[in-house]
Amino acid sequence: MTAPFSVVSAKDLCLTFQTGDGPVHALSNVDLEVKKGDFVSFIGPSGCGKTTFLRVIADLEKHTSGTITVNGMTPENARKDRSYGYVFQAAALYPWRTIEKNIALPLEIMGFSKEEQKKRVEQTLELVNLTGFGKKFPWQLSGGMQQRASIARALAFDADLLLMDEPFGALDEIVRDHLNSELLKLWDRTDKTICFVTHSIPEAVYLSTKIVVMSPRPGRVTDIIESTLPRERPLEIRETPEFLAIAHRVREGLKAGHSYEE
Amino acid sequence: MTAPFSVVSAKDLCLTFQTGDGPVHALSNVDLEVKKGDFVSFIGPSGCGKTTFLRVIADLEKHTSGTITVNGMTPENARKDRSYGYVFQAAALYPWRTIEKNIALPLEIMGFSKEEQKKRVEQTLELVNLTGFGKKFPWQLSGGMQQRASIARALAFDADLLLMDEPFGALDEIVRDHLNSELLKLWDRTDKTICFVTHSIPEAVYLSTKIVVMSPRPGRVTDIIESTLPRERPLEIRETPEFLAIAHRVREGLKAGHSYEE
Amino acid sequence: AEKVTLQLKWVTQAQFAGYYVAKDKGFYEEEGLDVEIKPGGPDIAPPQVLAGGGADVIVDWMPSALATREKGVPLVNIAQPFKASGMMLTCLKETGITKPEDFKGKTLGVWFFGNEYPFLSWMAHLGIKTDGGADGVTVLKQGFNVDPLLQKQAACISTMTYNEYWQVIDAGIKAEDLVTFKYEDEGVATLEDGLYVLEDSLKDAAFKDKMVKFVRASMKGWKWAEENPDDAAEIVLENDASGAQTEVHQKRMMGEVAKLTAGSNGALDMADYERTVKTLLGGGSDPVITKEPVGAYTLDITNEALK
Amino acid sequence: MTSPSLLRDRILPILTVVFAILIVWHVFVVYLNAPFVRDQAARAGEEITFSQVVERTFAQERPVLPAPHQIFAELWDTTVNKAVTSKRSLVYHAWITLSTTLLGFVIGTVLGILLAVGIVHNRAMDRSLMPWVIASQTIPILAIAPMVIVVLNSVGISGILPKALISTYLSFFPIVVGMVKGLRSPDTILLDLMHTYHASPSQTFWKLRWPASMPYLFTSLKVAIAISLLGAIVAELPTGAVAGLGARLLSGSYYGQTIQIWAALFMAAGLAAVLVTLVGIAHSRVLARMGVKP
Amino acid sequence: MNGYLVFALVFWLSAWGLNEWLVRRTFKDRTVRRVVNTAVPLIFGITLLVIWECLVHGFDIPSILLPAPSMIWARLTSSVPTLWADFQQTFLKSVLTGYALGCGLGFAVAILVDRSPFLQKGLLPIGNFVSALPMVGVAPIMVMWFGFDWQSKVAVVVIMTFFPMLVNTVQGLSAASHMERDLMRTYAASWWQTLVKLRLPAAWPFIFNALKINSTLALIGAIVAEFFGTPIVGMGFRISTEVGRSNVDMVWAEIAVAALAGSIFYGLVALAERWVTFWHPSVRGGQA
Ligand SMILES: Nc1ncnc2c1ncn2[C@@H]1O[C@H](COP(=O)(O)OP(=O)(O)OP(=O)(O)O)[C@@H](O)[C@H]1O
Ligand SMILES: Nc1ncnc2c1ncn2[C@@H]1O[C@H](COP(=O)(O)OP(=O)(O)OP(=O)(O)O)[C@@H](O)[C@H]1O
Ligand SMILES: Cc1ncc(C[n+]2csc(CCO)c2C)c(N)n1
Ligand SMILES: [Mg+2]
Ligand SMILES: [Mg+2]
Repeated sequence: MTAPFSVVSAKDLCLTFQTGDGPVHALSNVDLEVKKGDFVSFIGPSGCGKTTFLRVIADLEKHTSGTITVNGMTPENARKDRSYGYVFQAAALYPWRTIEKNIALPLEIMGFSKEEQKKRVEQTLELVNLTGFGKKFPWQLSGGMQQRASIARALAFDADLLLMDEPFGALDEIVRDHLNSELLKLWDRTDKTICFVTHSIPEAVYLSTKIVVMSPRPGRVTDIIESTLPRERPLEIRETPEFLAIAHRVREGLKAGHSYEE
Repeated sequence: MTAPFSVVSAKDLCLTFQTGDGPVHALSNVDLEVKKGDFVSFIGPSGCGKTTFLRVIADLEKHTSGTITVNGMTPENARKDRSYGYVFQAAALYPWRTIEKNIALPLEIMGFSKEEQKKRVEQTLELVNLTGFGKKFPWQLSGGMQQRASIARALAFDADLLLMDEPFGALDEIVRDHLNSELLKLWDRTDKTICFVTHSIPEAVYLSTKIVVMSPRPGRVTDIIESTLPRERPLEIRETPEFLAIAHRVREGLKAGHSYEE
Repeated sequence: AEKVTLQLKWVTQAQFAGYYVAKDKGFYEEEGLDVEIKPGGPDIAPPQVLAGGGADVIVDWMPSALATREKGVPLVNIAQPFKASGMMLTCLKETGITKPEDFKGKTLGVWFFGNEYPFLSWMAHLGIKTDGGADGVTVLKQGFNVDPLLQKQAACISTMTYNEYWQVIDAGIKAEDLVTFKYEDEGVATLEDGLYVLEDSLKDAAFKDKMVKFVRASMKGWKWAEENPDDAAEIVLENDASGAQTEVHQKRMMGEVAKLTAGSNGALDMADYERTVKTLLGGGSDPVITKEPVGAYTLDITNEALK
Repeated sequence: MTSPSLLRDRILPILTVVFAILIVWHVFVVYLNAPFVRDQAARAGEEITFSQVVERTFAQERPVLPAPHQIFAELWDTTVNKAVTSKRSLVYHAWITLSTTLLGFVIGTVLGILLAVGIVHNRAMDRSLMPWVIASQTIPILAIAPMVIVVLNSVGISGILPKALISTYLSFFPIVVGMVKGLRSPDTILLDLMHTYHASPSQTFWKLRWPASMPYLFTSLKVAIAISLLGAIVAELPTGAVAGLGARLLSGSYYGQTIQIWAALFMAAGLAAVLVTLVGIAHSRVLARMGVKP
Repeated sequence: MNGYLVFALVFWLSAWGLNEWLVRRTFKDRTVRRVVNTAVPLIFGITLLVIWECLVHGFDIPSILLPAPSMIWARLTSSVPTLWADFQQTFLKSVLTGYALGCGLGFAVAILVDRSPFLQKGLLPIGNFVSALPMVGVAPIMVMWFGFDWQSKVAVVVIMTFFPMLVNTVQGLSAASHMERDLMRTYAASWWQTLVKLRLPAAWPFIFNALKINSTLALIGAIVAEFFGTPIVGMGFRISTEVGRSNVDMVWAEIAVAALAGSIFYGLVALAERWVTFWHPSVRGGQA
């Protein structure tokens, strides 16, 4: 592969929601460049527009002005190309399907063979540590288990771009660490591009090659931090001064953007 | 007030779900004593039965064996007494009500006067930093904002016992810190009893007088840690060796309970 | 004024002109009666209305009245304004039917709802089965109109001389393209529109008196209608709330109905009664009535009324 | 995105569909009416060409299927050319049917909702009533309607009410079925929330079950109002078919006036379309007030 | 005569009490629970019949108006062949065929309308137009077009069942939540895939409502259609004929058959509903 090619490229992106009591400026003048193989974390206060931005990339929301390309195309074409896998902030599992069947859903739609489906479902169930729960229905699972099922569903079809909206929010530290390193391994192995929303500063720093700090209303990008950490990241890296320096910068960025002072 | 009186007292509590493919043992032989004024955190891997335990306290689930009393009564009578406020893991806002109206819902039901409702709605909106969003409908809010609205709803009617299931899961660190200290202040001021599910070890240690560590399938209590931290807790307490020691013990407890080794 | 409720057998049309005339011309009022005329319809069974107390007196055909009487609702004929039967089978000539024997193997349209008795009796007399076999006839429950004949879904259909027959003609089929079999001509005529009340109510002298007045005024209406058919038809039209009746049709109907009422002064003709009963009893394996009816008529009312 | 336009978004599609229907209709006019035309010609011993056949099929007095223009001429004649108070005016008859329909619909809706509420809240009612509500619907109403009318008459109820009650009898059922489902549709977690407040059944009903059932209610209302109209028309038969669209249909049918039948049918259909549309508008109003995401 | 009425009252009150007691108790044993669950409506029904019987005798209601259940039962058992023939004609031929076609058509049009916004704007108003084509007017026309036999009844049933299905399917197809749809969008799922895998499953609760409503509507339609022309067999034919003949017991025997058949039909639909929409809160909550 030659010079890393731009997967997401937003310029001057704005999005305003028209609501009953006036417009809400969810994104304003967002400029961002995500290169192939990047692991980009989005961090910012609640309601600052992280989800909205991911939804614009995914062609689930139309921007009001500015330009954005995904894989060099319009978001719509990228979507039609099945360029990405999306993990929603809420699990969004279909209640009439078992967990297994929920994970198989994208595979069915994209026309994978029956055996392939079975294989991948098993693999991803294993990956998110839900083996044995495949035959259960969503309402029979705990919140965290549902979230893991929805991660499995997005991973199953192996898209090159992953859009993950707080995928590990409802998980305990141990599972979270485990999934973090699994995700890193996956990313490293397959050269995926990942856009990752999180509220955990350590998580963002640990995972990312680039951290986007956003501030709220109107959602702006206040800082973009290129990580200087190596690609290979053992868990212990979290104690290094380099790591802590980046974390500090992120925290400062976050605080600056916050509307109320402590 | 005399000797702290027992708010939640579970003895040998078991709960088994009957599902299509066999029984799921969600809780087994849980013994726990929560005293008036306690701040109890529940921590444990995803799917270990934390939500289930809270639901049993709240009389939303019937235990299969063992005994449990809430405020000295059966959970049912305690519920009928409106003894607790419950924050669900998912926001569970009513989609046809504005945020304001959602927060006013318990107040309407409990027969608060119109002015009192208005006052409390405003107060709690302010508390969770959602002032100005009262007139919006839930789908017009971000995930974290919805979660805060649901916290506001549970706080609005000022119950003596709060059952909170990962209330701050979808919030960024800054907001989380803010709400943590607000919650502590509230707890300190009003002598409430709080049962709090969280995945964050620092949060658990920072907030609690007692930390319950659970292990999964069947959900058991593996460790109960009485906090030695003072009641007055500035944010800086999180750097003290005492704090770190407790956190370490929690982490060890968690790891022990975990099914897979890293 | 004394109230009387009359339940008709069918919708408002010249078939019931006498009653409308009597009401319109004030003949009932003269007798001190306040008469309410209730139109019937496709699923109104006048005996049921009578039994339910919805009417004091009803218009019904004798076969149905006698059959109902056997079922335990004691209907009594108190007057018989219609002397002759207007029912017939109308066939398309092109079917090749020229005599009743030709019916075999054909499809015939018949009215049910208690109106099938004359037909069934006739077929029994002819020895023709009605169960659809090759040597019998296939019977259709005919709807309200003459479409089955026009659409050639049936070889013959039931018609009344005063109504459906003319609809066939109006539809553009010429009389010479049709063959008709009048029940009257076939010797199986049964009595049609008569006035019936419940036996029990006749025990009450006041009621009897009321009926005397009612029959007297009604017959006056009928005679007026016979003499002034066009005016009578106009009166019927005025009373038709559906606004669907046409003047041409009602005037023609009145003309034909007048022919059927002409021979009657209201009193039941015993010969006609005997013939009707005989026809109905002779219904082969499944006769309409199984035994000679007793007390199914009274002449008291008409005797009194026509004094 | 282009701005919405009444012509393009509303009128044009309807016109297209209507146009397509008209074409098919005309074809069928010829197809269905031709046999009779041919027979007539044969009876008259006349040779006729196809174009003559076509011409005559469009001008038959008693067509199997009237041509649209015949129906519209009749409609025009009986609506515009007659005073609305005249019994020859279709507007007059439509009004009679409409008033029955609306009364029956209102009673049916109230009854249906009450039954659904009972069934959802009371286990005994759920277990024992529902099967009999269902059985009641399998009784062919036209068969017992005359008895009902007689009985009601004998207890002094007459006029519009008996007819409306028959209409009610048919229309309450879709409401019951829809509302039982609708009132039970709220998610477990939303019910749990009410449970934690120890809300009374009536609070749970008004604050949760009722709003949650709105999509079901309005769908049922659409079906129910259509069935109310059907019931009102059917109910006109056992009440003597004196007036109303049912009476028009019946007498049209009895006197073989196919065109009159079709005119009345069109009137009934038009009425139904208007009523259903009105319910639809009410639905979207309510949805908007409930802040549903567009 | 008042003995009857007193008995009716006493019977009613005690049966009611019994039922309340039965539904309030929870039975551990599964079979006992099942027995109780069927006993409750049965007791209710028997109560109705007993009250009916007593009222008829108590008030001396003429049988031509309302026959007593015992009389209907006698007629029912003595006319099995006729009833069976009528049942075949009306239920097995007209109702089932018409139901399948009508529901199928309503469903198909709803799908079509959903597929094309143009058709949605054009066809839906027309769909409203045919929502209440009165059987009184339609039945004679159908007899004219499709003949006297069951085919014309099928046509009437199709017309009656079409609209409830159309409305419910259209509404049901919009029942899937926004997020569920967004998920399908992210897969760039085709319209068909979205339909089959998301929108239909989400629509089933509504579709089943239509199927339930139609199960009884079809029966009414077929029976009433037979009032307007039919060969001399069929439940509607029998009912209209026997009313005219004052054989009201036979009328009620047919009605009883209709009620039984209709209830079983409905019951089967409801059973299928539980099976298909097991995930819906209304079913998961334990009762459908
Ligand atoms: N459909 C909508 N209509 C109107 N306003 C909306 C809509 N969706 C989001 N918003 C508003 O846009 C802003 C950004 O929302 P978004 O969901 O992107 O936040 P977020 O960064 O994901 O927050 P969180 O961390 O809480 O999930 C919020 O203020 C929210 O109220
Ligand atoms: N309704 C149910 N039916 C069957 N099994 C259930 C049901 N609810 C929960 N469970 C099972 O019970 C176990 C405990 O679930 P619970 O929701 O209490 O977990 P949790 O500790 O809250 O997890 P999380 O942190 O992921 O929310 C899980 O294994 C889950 O699959
Ligand atoms: C369903 C049905 N069809 C026909 C008639 C017949 N009918 C009643 S009065 C009368 C005289 C003609 O106008 C006739 C033929 C009926 N009663 N019910
Ligand atoms: Mg978000
Ligand atoms: Mg949980």
